[in-house]
Amino acid sequence: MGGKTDRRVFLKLSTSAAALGAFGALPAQAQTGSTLTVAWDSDIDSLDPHVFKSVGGYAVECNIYDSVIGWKVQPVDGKPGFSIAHPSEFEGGVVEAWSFENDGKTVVLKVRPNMKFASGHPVDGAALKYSLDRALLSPGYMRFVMPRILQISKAEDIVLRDPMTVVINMKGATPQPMVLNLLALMNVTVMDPELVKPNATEKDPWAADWAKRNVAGSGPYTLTTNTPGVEVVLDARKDHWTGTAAFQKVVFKFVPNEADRVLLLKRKAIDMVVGRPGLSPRSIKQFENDKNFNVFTAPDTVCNWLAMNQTKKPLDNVKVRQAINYAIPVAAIVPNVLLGYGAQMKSPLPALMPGFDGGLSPYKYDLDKAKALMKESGVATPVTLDLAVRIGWQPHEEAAVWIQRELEKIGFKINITRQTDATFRQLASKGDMQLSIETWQSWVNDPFFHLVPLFHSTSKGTNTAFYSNPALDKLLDENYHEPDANKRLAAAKQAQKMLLDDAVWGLLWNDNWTRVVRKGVTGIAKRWDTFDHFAAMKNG
Amino acid sequence: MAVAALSPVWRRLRRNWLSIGALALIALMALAAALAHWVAPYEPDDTDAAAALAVPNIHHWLGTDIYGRDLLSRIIHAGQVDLTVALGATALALVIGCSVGVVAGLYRGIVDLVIMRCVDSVMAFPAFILAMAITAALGNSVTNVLIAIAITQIPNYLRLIRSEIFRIREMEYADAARVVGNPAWRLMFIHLLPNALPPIIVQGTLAMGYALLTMAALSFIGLGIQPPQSEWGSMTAEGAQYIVTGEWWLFLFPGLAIVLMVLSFNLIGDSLRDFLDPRMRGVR
Amino acid sequence: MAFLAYFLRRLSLVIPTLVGVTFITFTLTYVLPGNPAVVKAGPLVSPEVVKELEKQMGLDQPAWVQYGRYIGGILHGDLGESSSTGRPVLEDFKQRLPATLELTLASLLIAMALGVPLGVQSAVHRDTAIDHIGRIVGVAGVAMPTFWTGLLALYVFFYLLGVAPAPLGRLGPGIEPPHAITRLYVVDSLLTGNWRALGSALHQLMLPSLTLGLSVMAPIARMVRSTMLEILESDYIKAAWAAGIPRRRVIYGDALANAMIPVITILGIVFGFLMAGNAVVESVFAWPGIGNYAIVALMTKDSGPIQSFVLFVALLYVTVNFVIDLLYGLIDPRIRLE
Amino acid sequence: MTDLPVIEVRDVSVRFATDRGDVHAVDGASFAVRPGEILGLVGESGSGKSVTATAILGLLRRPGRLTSGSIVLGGRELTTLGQQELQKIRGVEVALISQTPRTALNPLITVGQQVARLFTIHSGLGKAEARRRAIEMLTLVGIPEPERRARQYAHQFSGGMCQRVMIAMALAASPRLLIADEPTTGLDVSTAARILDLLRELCGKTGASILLITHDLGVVAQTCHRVAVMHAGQVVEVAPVRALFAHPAHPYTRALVHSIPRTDRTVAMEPIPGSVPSLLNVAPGCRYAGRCPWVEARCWAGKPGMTEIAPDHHVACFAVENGRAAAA
Repeated sequence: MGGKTDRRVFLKLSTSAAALGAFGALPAQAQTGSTLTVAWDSDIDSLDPHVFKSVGGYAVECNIYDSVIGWKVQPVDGKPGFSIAHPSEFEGGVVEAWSFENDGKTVVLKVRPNMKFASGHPVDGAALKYSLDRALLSPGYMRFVMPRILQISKAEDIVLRDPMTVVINMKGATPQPMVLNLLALMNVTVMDPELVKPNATEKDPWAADWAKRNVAGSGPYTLTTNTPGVEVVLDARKDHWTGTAAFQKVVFKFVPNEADRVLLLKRKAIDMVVGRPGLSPRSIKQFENDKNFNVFTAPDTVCNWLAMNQTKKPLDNVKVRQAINYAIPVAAIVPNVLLGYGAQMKSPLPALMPGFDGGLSPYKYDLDKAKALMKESGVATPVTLDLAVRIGWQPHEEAAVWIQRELEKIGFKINITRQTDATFRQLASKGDMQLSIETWQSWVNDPFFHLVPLFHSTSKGTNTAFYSNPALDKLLDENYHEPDANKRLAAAKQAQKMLLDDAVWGLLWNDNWTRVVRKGVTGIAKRWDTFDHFAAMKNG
Repeated sequence: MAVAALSPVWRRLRRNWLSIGALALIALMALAAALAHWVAPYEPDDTDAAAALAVPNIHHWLGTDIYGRDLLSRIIHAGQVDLTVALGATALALVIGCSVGVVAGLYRGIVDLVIMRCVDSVMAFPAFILAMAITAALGNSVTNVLIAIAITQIPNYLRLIRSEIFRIREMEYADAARVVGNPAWRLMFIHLLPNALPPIIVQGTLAMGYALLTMAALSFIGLGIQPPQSEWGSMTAEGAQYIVTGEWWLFLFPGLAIVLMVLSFNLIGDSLRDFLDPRMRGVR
Repeated sequence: MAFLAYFLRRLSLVIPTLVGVTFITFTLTYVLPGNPAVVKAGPLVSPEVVKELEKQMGLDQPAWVQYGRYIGGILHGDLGESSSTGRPVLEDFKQRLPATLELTLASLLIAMALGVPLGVQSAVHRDTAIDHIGRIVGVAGVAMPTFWTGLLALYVFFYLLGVAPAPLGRLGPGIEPPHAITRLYVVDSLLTGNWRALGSALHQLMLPSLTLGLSVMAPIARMVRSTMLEILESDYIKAAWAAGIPRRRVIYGDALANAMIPVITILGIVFGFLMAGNAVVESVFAWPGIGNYAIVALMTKDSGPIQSFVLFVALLYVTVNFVIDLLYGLIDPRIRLE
Repeated sequence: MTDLPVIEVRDVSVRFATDRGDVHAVDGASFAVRPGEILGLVGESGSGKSVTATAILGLLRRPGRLTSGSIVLGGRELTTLGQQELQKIRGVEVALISQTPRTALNPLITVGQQVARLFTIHSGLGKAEARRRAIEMLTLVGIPEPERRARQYAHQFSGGMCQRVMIAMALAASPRLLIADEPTTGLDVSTAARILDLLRELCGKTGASILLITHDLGVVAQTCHRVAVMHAGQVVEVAPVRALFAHPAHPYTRALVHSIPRTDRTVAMEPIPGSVPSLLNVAPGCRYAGRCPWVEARCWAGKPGMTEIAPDHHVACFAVENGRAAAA
């Protein structure tokens, strides 16, 4: 093994030497002080914040729009230049102050004075009201999420109380952190009505076609160029309420291949890699001891689990699912696949989520127990099952091989199938999967917001286990808007217990949020929606 | 009759050591793939964390991948899929192409016109692009890749057979035979077979190479054959990720397997053509 | 007049082919799995939004109505919309086409620059070492999958030797594109005297165009060789030798000029190879052309770009072959004048 | 007729290597063409006439090669010259008129240019001057409307016209020797006759000698001064035309002469018995032995040398040496 390590170090050296040779003559763009160059692998499918399609648009929206409320980030001890958000800590955004009235049924939002859109138009209560209406009613993700959380359904539920104050009249009291988390999403941002409205048509009253490719934001950057497949350029605004960003220009280079992203970083042609996941653990590890880079990493709320489709035999058998949970070698996967950039998952809730209880799970790697459970289940072995992973999701592909080997020891024959992301999603939502490795992150850091799409029997497409438990449904429905925080947390714990007893998921791990950043760039922050706000970053 | 027609071919081939080498290589690969279970040093899915990403060495001749799976064993097993699909696609195209070609040739007129317009339309697509579109439309599976490749190949055989039939119809002895009372179909097969067989054999051999390349390219870009059926193209694509860290064997050897097989089929096809095509006869 | 007749005769053969092509691309889209409305709307919308979109997109109509709409759309330049860029496919195409054209032309140039002399030399020195080497190069060139040659080239010239740049598109990092005239960076930087961009563009173009060029060099060399062999045996070449025309002039003037006529006809086929190779090579080198665009679309089941790419390539292929036919008629006096 | 010959071919042998051994296409051929003379080279097809012409032009290509002999043109040994020097001789000192006029013109170049470029290459003339001379030449060979025709392509010319162009091209650099390889093949009888007349007339004017290769004794009789007869790669008889037709000496020549349909004779044509022997790995002897009515044992063992049986009349035959000719 020693010899092998030496060789790899040597090769690494020789490749970076080669890189220097190739680019020695060219000035590295990343060195120029006021431009931040990042690599990513997405195109912008839609710039309309209220229509959430994929992360490509969202990552850019995070910098050209302002959120209504912000997640407050706090510096991490011992990691200068790095901050993270903590649960239920907020700060002002478009809204300078907020309060709840009427026994928590009414949200009052005070718009920040003297704020301007990039267009120069003022940001006021009317603009906020228009934007909330648009989020609620235009055809997109928010039309699906807002009624569910806020218990509102029509424009009349949002009222302009005075020129700078907007109130939301909810049907009932709603847990405040959940409301604020929703308002902190960039999906509920303010759009400049003076730009949007003229583009509305009878068929398209919210100008969705226009907003898909045009920007009407108040954020610290403006979108200068968008060349799909090549680059996206943002320029800093001089008149943003937070001041002018240190990085005057942000360039997103489209680099579809992870190996190339690593190389560009190494030769400092880019300052960092953004996007999700951007870099796999194996790539990140290469920068861990590189004095030219900082690796910022912190636990996050991304869940990765072995999805077991209960409409497929024998996965409908709880004993089989429990057996699988005892056979999963998580303790080996975390160091070998995640290389430490993640932690074993102990509950269907991520560890950072309110209500999480890590002491409930009985599962640990125990093949004897697993074999015993298989025997108890009465299922005739060997059982042949497909295990699907997404192509290019390196940790999933690797974990699948580990899982395959252990499951075959307890009587399964596992075929690993690799699917493109699109096919994978299609198969999963149609229920054509047997076993698959799934991933999910709830940007609203709330247990019920998290559990309903994943386990409620009415959640189509996202409940990939096709789990159906009336008792759980009832529990989730009754407590979704429970204002009593303690009662709600107790219900969350009960739900976790039910899910663990039923072994709905094969628990795998929670990913860390990680950024590899050129030394000297500071102001990196992890928020619950994971995307970087470049305005807070600077050199030194 | 077909065998008799081929016996001089065999004599010719025997003299050409390069073709013999190619034939041997194909036979070797086919045999190894067929007997992969017994021949391969390891099971293709056997992982070994201790030997992950090993450079080619005495235990793993072609090295191992990130899971410590033996690359040689995986290449041998992948041969099953690659060679089967290539053979299947070629055979399917040959059978359909020849049958439809006979129909077009015999019925002429409107039937021929319609068939040939379809052929023109199919041939208006670069073959790989069409195979790509068909696979995308039908979905990823071994069968669909086979069908896609076959469809792009059909026109070659169809046109070959059709023109051969037209040529025979023109010939006087065909008229004579008709007068004598031989039914048309019998006539066709008596004259068609010996005339059309050699070019079809050449075409088929070369098409094997083409089919291998197309399939590999399809799975390289993520279409077509999916693991667990490891396939040379997708193995190359996987290996490409490790170039940056210097694990060159992971992309090199699966690609080399493709090159060697295609090269072999092309060499044999070329020799067959040199021998069977009268215009080329005696050139060397 | 004779040429006009030739032109019309050729054109009458092309039109039914084009109709057939659209029919095939439509059929392929029609059976393509995945609901275009779902793809357009994204994964996180309610079913009624999808229903609305389906109606709006005419997906509830019978197939032949949809085919009519499809043809109408093509005629109006409406190729649908890409779900990953959110833009009309035509616009994405316009943006990416120069990259593909630049790569294709460079590859064609390389293939011709290497293939023609190789073919000529193989024919002139038939059965000598040159011929054998040419033959080996040809057979091997055809047998090597372009993605593999591309990776090999990357490994050797980029990772090991460091003489090639990172495979990251058309210009090195920090290089501004030259002022857009043709939008082919090499041409534009030449026209505007932007040497920095020219150097970078050529550097970036080096490996992908060599990879692609070498893959189609073999058929060109082969065709040149066989037609040259035939022509060198022809009476007029023998007459030219006997008349004391200098050797270079006989080979590169008389013989090659005549050999180029059949070679031009296979340029159509070569172009087809190039279009197919483009898709793969662009994806290996992250070249921002339409081939790469189509492959990304395949991965995301983005039907608009896929079907448009296939249609576009077919139309281009038919057009190129048509033009080559015309060219053939123009060059060869036997057709031009009769 | 005592001048130095324009070309002297002595003991020339040409072999072609094949998979199955060497083909002895020309075996020790000797003859000479004198100044101003038209020498006919006759023989059946495959007898090595054209190969001999190719050898003279230095255009033998692999697998063919000159294995022995010498070719002297205007006092200069050609067999030892390199291609560079030969190229300067071809078209200038010796020119070829091929047997396929229609295909011997480059289809992509106008007829005028094809003639004109010979003037630029061989005489170093400028473009305009070369063109003027080309039209002159076309006029000389009897092409009507030469200005217009010069702008046309070969496919727009008839066979006879093409041959006239070929003649114009061959004479462009005023060579000493013109090799006319079956110049009238494929032409109708009257056109052929006119072409031959033209050849004779122009050579008379320019003083060029002609090596006229043909299988047609009729053409020989009408056109040539002397004749060399080839059989299976060997020259068997060389004689003045009159002498040859009046007193053919070699048994093969006799058979040839007797096979000519003649109006003044009522005897039926005698076909030549047997067929041209295979030239592959031949035995050392006379190649006519297998067909010869006078064959003797030594004919198989060795090749007869050339003997002068009458002034200027040479024959290679043991039987003739022994006086058989007189008997015949």
